[in-house]
Amino acid sequence: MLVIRPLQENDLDDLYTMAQNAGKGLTTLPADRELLEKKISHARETFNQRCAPEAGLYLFALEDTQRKKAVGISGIQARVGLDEVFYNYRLSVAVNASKELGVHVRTPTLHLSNDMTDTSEICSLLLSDEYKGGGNGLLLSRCRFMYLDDFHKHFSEKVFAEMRGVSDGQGRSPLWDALGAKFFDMEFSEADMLSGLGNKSFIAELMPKYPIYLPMLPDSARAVISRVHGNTAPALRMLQAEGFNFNGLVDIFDGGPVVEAFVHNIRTIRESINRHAMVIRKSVNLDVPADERVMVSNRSFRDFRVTTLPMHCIGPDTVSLPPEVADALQVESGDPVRLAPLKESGMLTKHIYRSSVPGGASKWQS
Amino acid sequence: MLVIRPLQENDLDDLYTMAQNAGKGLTTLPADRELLEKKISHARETFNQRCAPEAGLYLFALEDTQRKKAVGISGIQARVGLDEVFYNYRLSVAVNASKELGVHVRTPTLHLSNDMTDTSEICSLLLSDEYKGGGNGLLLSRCRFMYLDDFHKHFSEKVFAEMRGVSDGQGRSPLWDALGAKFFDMEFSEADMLSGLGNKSFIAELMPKYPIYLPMLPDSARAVISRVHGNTAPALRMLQAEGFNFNGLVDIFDGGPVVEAFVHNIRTIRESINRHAMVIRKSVNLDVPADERVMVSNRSFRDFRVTTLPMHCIGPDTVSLPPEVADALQVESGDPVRLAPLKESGMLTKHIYRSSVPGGASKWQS
Amino acid sequence: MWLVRPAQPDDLDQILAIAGTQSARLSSTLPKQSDALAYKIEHSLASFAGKISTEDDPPRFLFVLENTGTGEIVGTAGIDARAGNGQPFYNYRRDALIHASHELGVSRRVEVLYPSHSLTDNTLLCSFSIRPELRESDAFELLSRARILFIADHREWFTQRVTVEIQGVQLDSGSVPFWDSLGRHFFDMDFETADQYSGQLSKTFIAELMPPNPIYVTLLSEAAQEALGQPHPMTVPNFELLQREGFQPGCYLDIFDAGPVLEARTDSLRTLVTSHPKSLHAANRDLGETCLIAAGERDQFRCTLTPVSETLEDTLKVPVNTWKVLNKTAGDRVRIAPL
Amino acid sequence: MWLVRPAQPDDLDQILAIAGTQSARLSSTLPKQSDALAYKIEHSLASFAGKISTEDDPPRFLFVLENTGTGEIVGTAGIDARAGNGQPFYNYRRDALIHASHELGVSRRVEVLYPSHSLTDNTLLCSFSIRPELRESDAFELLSRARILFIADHREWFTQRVTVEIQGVQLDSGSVPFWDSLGRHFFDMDFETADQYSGQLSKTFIAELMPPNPIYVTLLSEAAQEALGQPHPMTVPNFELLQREGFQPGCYLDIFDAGPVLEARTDSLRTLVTSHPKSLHAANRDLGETCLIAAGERDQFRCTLTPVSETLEDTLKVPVNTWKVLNKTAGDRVRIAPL
Repeated sequence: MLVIRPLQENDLDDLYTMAQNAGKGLTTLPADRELLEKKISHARETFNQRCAPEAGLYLFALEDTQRKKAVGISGIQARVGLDEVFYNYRLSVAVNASKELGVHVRTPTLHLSNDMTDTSEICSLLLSDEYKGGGNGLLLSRCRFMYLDDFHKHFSEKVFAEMRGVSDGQGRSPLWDALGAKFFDMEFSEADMLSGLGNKSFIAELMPKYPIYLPMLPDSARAVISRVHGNTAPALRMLQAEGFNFNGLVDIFDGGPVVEAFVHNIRTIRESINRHAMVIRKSVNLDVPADERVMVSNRSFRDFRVTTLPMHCIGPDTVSLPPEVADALQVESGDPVRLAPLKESGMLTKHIYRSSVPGGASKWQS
Repeated sequence: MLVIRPLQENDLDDLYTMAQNAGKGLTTLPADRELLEKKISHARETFNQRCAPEAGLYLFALEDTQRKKAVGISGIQARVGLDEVFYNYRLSVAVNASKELGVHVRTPTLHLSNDMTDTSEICSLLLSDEYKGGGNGLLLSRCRFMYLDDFHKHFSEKVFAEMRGVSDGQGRSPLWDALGAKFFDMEFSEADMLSGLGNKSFIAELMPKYPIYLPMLPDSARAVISRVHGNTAPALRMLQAEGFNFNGLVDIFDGGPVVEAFVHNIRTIRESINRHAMVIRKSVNLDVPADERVMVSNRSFRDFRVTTLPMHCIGPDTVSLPPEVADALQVESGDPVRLAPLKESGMLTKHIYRSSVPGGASKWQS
Repeated sequence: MWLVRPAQPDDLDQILAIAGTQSARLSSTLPKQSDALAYKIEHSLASFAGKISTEDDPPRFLFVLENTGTGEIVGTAGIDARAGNGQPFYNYRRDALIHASHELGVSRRVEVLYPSHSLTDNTLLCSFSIRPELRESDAFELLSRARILFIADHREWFTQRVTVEIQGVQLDSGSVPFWDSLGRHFFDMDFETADQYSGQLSKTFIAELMPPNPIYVTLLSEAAQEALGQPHPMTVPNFELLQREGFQPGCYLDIFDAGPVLEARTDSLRTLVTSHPKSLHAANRDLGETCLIAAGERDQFRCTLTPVSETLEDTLKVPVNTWKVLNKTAGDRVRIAPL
Repeated sequence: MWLVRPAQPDDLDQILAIAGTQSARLSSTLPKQSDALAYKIEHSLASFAGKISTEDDPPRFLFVLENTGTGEIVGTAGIDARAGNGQPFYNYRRDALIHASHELGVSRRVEVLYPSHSLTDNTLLCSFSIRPELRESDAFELLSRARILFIADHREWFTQRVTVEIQGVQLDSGSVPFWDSLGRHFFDMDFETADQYSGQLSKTFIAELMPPNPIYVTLLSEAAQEALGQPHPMTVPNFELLQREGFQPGCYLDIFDAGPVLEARTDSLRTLVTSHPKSLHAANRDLGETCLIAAGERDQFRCTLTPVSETLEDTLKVPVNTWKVLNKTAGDRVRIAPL
């Protein structure tokens, strides 16, 4: 069975292997053992509420319970830009017009921005290749939304994700080559790595501070601004389906877009429902297609667990859990659980008779 | 009866009187006969589709049909910033931090922005004092959302409104005194007037172009940035209830906020339903409280008409219209009409058995 | 003989003919339209007559170079008493920021062009044009330097510093690398059109269209970067003449073509420093060192080249022919400067 | 006698005592911490010895003023061969834009402070401090000008232009109007703290905390606007001395207190121009005009005041007592400059 749970100290080896296989481009999880160890320890402090809420780093592992192995990771950073400065470019338009001469020119312009400061970020998504498909990526990503809503006091009203920008097979970024490289005396991968290691004063020191007028950049660079890397396109579509929108900010290095949503507007949250667990004896075939399954979470802050379950297990007030699922979630009969669709379509609808999620579906009924 | 209809040439006198009584602060409708005449003529061209869609100016009158008098006006500008440059300040945050010294400072900063360029604006709301209350203001404002959605191809996906900022009884704006006045050699009212008359090159010439760091402005000025004038607070609440949010932009002169919404997310639109008109003989008491009435529109582009009707007139597939309402709307039995709540609460819900509005309520059912 | 004198209404057609044969860059101060030029001549005459205040619409002087033998006009030169003529005078100021990271051991000089109005209200030499065949002649030098002699005799009309813009790089194809890399994106017109508009009095269109933020040089095209501060090859004789006069290129560039903007302290200009007032006397012979000689106040100003046979403490002996050209007679005050 | 010589490790405690009694502004180049000062002296000695390259960590020289009678140190003065010491040297450049509307007939001069690194790598005079009671004395002048004589004799170590920062306005209460109106908002610390940090070698914190955009002067407090380019009253003697030396205030201001930054061409400095190398000879009497006299290369440099009884083409007669202070003997080369 595949279960989401908080990342633990003994996941280090698995995490390091995943980071190594992921290659470049994942700045929040570089393949650096020491750094990963720090991140795990930071996440442990967070789940145990031993660090300030705004400093929280929530990292979840996807565990294959048969193999007792972490095969995926995803995270939420409670607030960005509090320790380090968080930079983006804002893609803005400058209009210059002369009525007298009948000239009207719009110039897309990049302004250095720290506007995401103090906002919660969903980050660090990584899934082992052998586990890709079958809805595992959706589970890894969407489980976070249930957590965000259940513990919304720990997070901002709005949440965002930075999407990886365009680069080629060799990791060359057209925007970096046209812009960053002219100011930073290094390769894209090196800048990306430095930034991922949390060393950002070099950005304050070397970054151009005045706005960049896009017509002065080559077509190849302009073309990639606010566009995502081919590998990231499915992730973007998933977030768009959740109600995330491009907010006008892009990555300062590769031009990848930032997408954001109000937590209460995220579809997983709007379409989720609460039930009480009812542990049953009868065995259930868990191995059904992703679009017939729902996510089920134990709503625990310290030991958040999520797995999937066939939709037909949902009853009017309860959800039937076979013992192994109840075990994996660490719940007993009568405990509250939260359910949300795993795949796009609103197939959960027909199973719902009553919704008790605050800010959930009922608000939209008409 | 009070009916919304397109503004006409013979409304000039009524409009001029309203503009005169409105006093300062309504930059889009100054009490200038010639200018108002131009606006009416522009609106006539728009409704008759004799001007380019992006140049459209849709002005609606609220007519008291007994007195044959225009007693209110509201408008939609199809696209701003195409003829003149459209300026705002973007309220952004600049973070400066030194890890070494343990310093972390957030500096709210105003950046000159033209980011609303090419977006539809709802504007020019004006209602005679004697007609205030009883839902007339709501009708005048909300009728526009039905128009925006029915003819969405003529408008942008997003729509915004500029809210009047804080000024005192003498029309003095704290932000203007602290910022504008230092660069423009004139009074707030004069700058506001010049800008309203459509003369904006003086802004390009005199406006400070570099960002303004807010800590350098006095408290009185900082305090009003993104805040609305007391008189405008109800209008802001109404728009917020519709789903409009502050988008980070403020007026360059008085600091009033810009609020925006995706058209498909506006509550009036989400909660509106379509019916077929059924003209009835039986007389209906139209004079019921605002929260028992709904708006009903004839869905006509050229001769858009909206009035209100008691909710109980709504049937499963049709809506019953007494003859005088059918007359006012210029519809006959069988014609399609659109209904939407006049007041906040979702009281329309219970009258709905089937929704046929594209992008409307059904999408959200669960 | 060659004579430099204030432009007159009758010169209009001949000046237009010169403006038509000149390169584009000239147009920014010498209009190619008859109406505009007629107004410029009229305003110049009022300026020479001392009827123009410096405040709202400051004096602008237009001189012509005349072949007194034929009456033909073969060149023009101008002075704007206050650059910008009451409005901003736009330049880019070329400067650099140091982007350095102590920790990474990186230090980089980042060149930036800042929009600047700092030269506004300096006295400006402008509208210089001459028939191509005269470009290497003494007449060329006479036309350019006569203005300095005029300044010397009307010093109170002019400011402490004098500025002159030199045409920048333009390829044979007519394209201007700096414009193509920068201005074109914002003004949405070709270089000639922009240049033409900038010769008009209202600079509103520049305030409206010019990007207000500093420009990073490294983001310009290579050709544009190479053109920064470079004079057009055609202007080299003029550039050199002005440098001999004491003008130095500083950190300012033209906003359209990035040509160099030269500056000098008015009171240090070589022609001004080396010139002397003398009283006019007759020479017997047409021989001697060729000098610049100027005479006449305000609209009576004349300047020509003359052989000087003898120059004493306060007197100067030159051929009577020179007297005639200058409209002067024995004992009159003149100003002389070595060529 | 008063002697200016390179600071030595043994001078540490006495220099700290002086630094402690001085006003805050000094700290930016003269550290108040023992460790930092010890390093500065060590680096200075290596610089005097010619062991420091100009590239990564350029030479910085620290001189002291000693009362040779008592061995007491009563003042310090420094030269940084390259302002910024390999990192950006921060200033504000004060400039103006013209905001004008042709149509409205409005024209307004808008003053702007631009962050600037233009003075980076200029030679910088710094670390000047002296006991208050000596502020009007010849010793004061000796201490300041000895540096110019050092530059004259080691010209190749220094650049074409020399810069010196003058302390800006600080009220008796200790508050600095310019800092309170601008820097405080961004650095989130008091003036003394910022000033202290800026004396440290890494300027990373300035890159991190200083607002990168230009500042509109009209938005500063009135007190801050009045303080722009104004020297602190206490620095007036020094300011005047430097102006006599040929330093001029330009458009640059200190980023913390808006004090004026003075600039001069190195080769035009009065002490450098009016000084002459001579060979040393004995005078019989202790009489004559008092002059500055310097001798000794690199770490052997010494400078004092001496009466000069006679000065011929290449020889100079001064009392033997002066020889001793300079560590020189008959026939040795010295450099002399009038007081």
